[in-house]
Amino acid sequence: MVDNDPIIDAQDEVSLDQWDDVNETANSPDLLNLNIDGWEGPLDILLVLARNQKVDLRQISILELVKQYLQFIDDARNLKLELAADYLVMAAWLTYLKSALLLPKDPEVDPSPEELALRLQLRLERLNAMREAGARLMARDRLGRDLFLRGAPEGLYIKKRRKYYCSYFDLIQAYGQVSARTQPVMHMVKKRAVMTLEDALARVSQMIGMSIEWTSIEAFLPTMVPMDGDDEFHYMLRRSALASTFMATLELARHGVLELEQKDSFEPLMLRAMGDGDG
Amino acid sequence: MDKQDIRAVEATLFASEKPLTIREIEQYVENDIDVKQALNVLQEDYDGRGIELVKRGDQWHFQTAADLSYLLRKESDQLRKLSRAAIETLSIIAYHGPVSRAEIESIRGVQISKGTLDVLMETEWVKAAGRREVPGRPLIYIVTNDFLTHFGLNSRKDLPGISDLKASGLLDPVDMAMEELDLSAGENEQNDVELNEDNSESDGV
Amino acid sequence: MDKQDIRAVEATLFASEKPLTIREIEQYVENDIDVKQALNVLQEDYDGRGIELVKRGDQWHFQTAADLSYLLRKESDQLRKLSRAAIETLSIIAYHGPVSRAEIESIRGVQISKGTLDVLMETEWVKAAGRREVPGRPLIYIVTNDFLTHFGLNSRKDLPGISDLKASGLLDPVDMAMEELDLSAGENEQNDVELNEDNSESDGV
Repeated sequence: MVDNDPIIDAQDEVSLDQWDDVNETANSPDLLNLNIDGWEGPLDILLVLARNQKVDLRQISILELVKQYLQFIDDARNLKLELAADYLVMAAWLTYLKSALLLPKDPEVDPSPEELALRLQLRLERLNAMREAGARLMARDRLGRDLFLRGAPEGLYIKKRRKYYCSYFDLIQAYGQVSARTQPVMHMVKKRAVMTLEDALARVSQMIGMSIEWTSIEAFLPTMVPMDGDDEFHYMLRRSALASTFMATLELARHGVLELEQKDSFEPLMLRAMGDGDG
Repeated sequence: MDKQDIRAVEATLFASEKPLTIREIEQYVENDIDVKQALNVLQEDYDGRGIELVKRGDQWHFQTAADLSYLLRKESDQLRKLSRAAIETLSIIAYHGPVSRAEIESIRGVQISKGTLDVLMETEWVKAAGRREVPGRPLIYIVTNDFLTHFGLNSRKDLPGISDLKASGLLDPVDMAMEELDLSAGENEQNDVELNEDNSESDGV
Repeated sequence: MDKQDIRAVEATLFASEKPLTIREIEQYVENDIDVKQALNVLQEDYDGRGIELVKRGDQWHFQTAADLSYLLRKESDQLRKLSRAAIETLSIIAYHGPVSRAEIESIRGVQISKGTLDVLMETEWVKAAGRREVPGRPLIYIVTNDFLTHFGLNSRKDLPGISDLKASGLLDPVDMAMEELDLSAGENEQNDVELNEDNSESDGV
């Protein structure tokens, strides 16, 4: 089957007519010898080989097809044609498929070789369908070749006058933002939720006089009225109040105004006034 | 229907350098004209003349009658120059569209060079139509109204042989066909109907 | 006369890119056609339609009926919203004019593209008003009477002053202002009214 005739015109641009020539030539089994560049990949070759069988693609013999493809690859190698990797990958896969089809059936193998063969056949059918559709499409009466629009249309012309709109508010707002953007930047520190040590000292000093019994430090904290939807604020304020109040009680204890007691770690911190003692 | 209105639609389409949608025609004629009806009247008027009024997708235009092509046929380089890869890719986009590049490649069994899609986009027969919502979000392609106009198709439903291809499942992906083979053969018909419905949605291409 | 002959002449003339003489038409159609007679038949057929067949000198061509040519040239308005950059620039010219481009940029804190000023000139709300006698002699811009009319102002003094802007929250840092706009889209109108009322007290920045 070795034949040096360059049967396939390896042009990039193959017109439809040339293309049909290609297929017809290749359809003659004696002349299956190719300049590899003329082919659109292994599936393309397989399709031509399959069509060589001159039967409905649904009835092609996959084994025969595999045999022919491998023969084709061998020929190409003998001619020292450079084969792209995907041709060889296909050859390897088909070799595997062939042996799987020939060997006794192994029910463990999934997908089964029959399924693989069927898939290949379906792919060929699909490619073939599109190839034929392309040919039919190109053969239609086409505008500019068979059918013509008016040769010298006067042309339609709409002059679009652009009108812009902008509302008064847009204008003023834009100026406001320009001004804001270019004004010296003013940093405003957000007011944090704190109770100062001074406030705590004043509060505890005032309240301690009334409680002679041990009282939990909690009782000295200001009553928190939860702010609407601002749990974060509330939580921060409470923490700050607790810290400041604790500091204040330590300070007052140092001055002998009150005494502190805690039964154990994490037990409530209790405080009470120191008798009359002023120190 | 008022003769003057029909004349207005006729003149507008006749003067236009390109096919027009009804909406575009409306921009030129008086507001209250029923353009659709005028087009139907015109289509009948021109039936059998040397010029015919045709609808391609949602666009209308006058063109020379198909049977006179033997007098006027003109081969232009631009039309001759499509490569085989481009023709196949175009068919796949037309028949399977919207399709991603990977889907085209899986049907052709070969990678498509960047140039192939570019050439098709340049003819304005093919355009990108968004992305497929799958991993990688690939671009998907469809044929345009220009495609329909050039090949004389009213819609994709008129693509040669498309109903046969659909009926035989050849427009389904291989995986889907395999699944179907597993299912009972009786369901094929139902499937077919669904596919036809799909098509009606894609008419506006 | 054979209908097919008439159709051939019709299609040939339609597809031709230029008017044709009878002799030229004869080259396209079958030899034995009486082109002259076909043209006469066609001229009658098209009489009163939106398309007419006319003879100029010894050349024939189809053209849109003369009384409908007004349809082919239309004017229409296209409404567009001014871009953010254009609105800002406009406001700066309104408040600070006459200003040069460099001055506008220094107030905006952002460069302006040439297109922005062009668009504003196109609106006819802004015009060049001579040159500033400084090195480079830059053009200076002011707002026009059209601007005042469009925005319902008697004079530039009617524009709200900085303090008014502050009072209405329009001087807040940008992001806060945006937030407020989002929160109280419904209040915009009210805001607008307030600004208008403020006008009387404005200090004409």
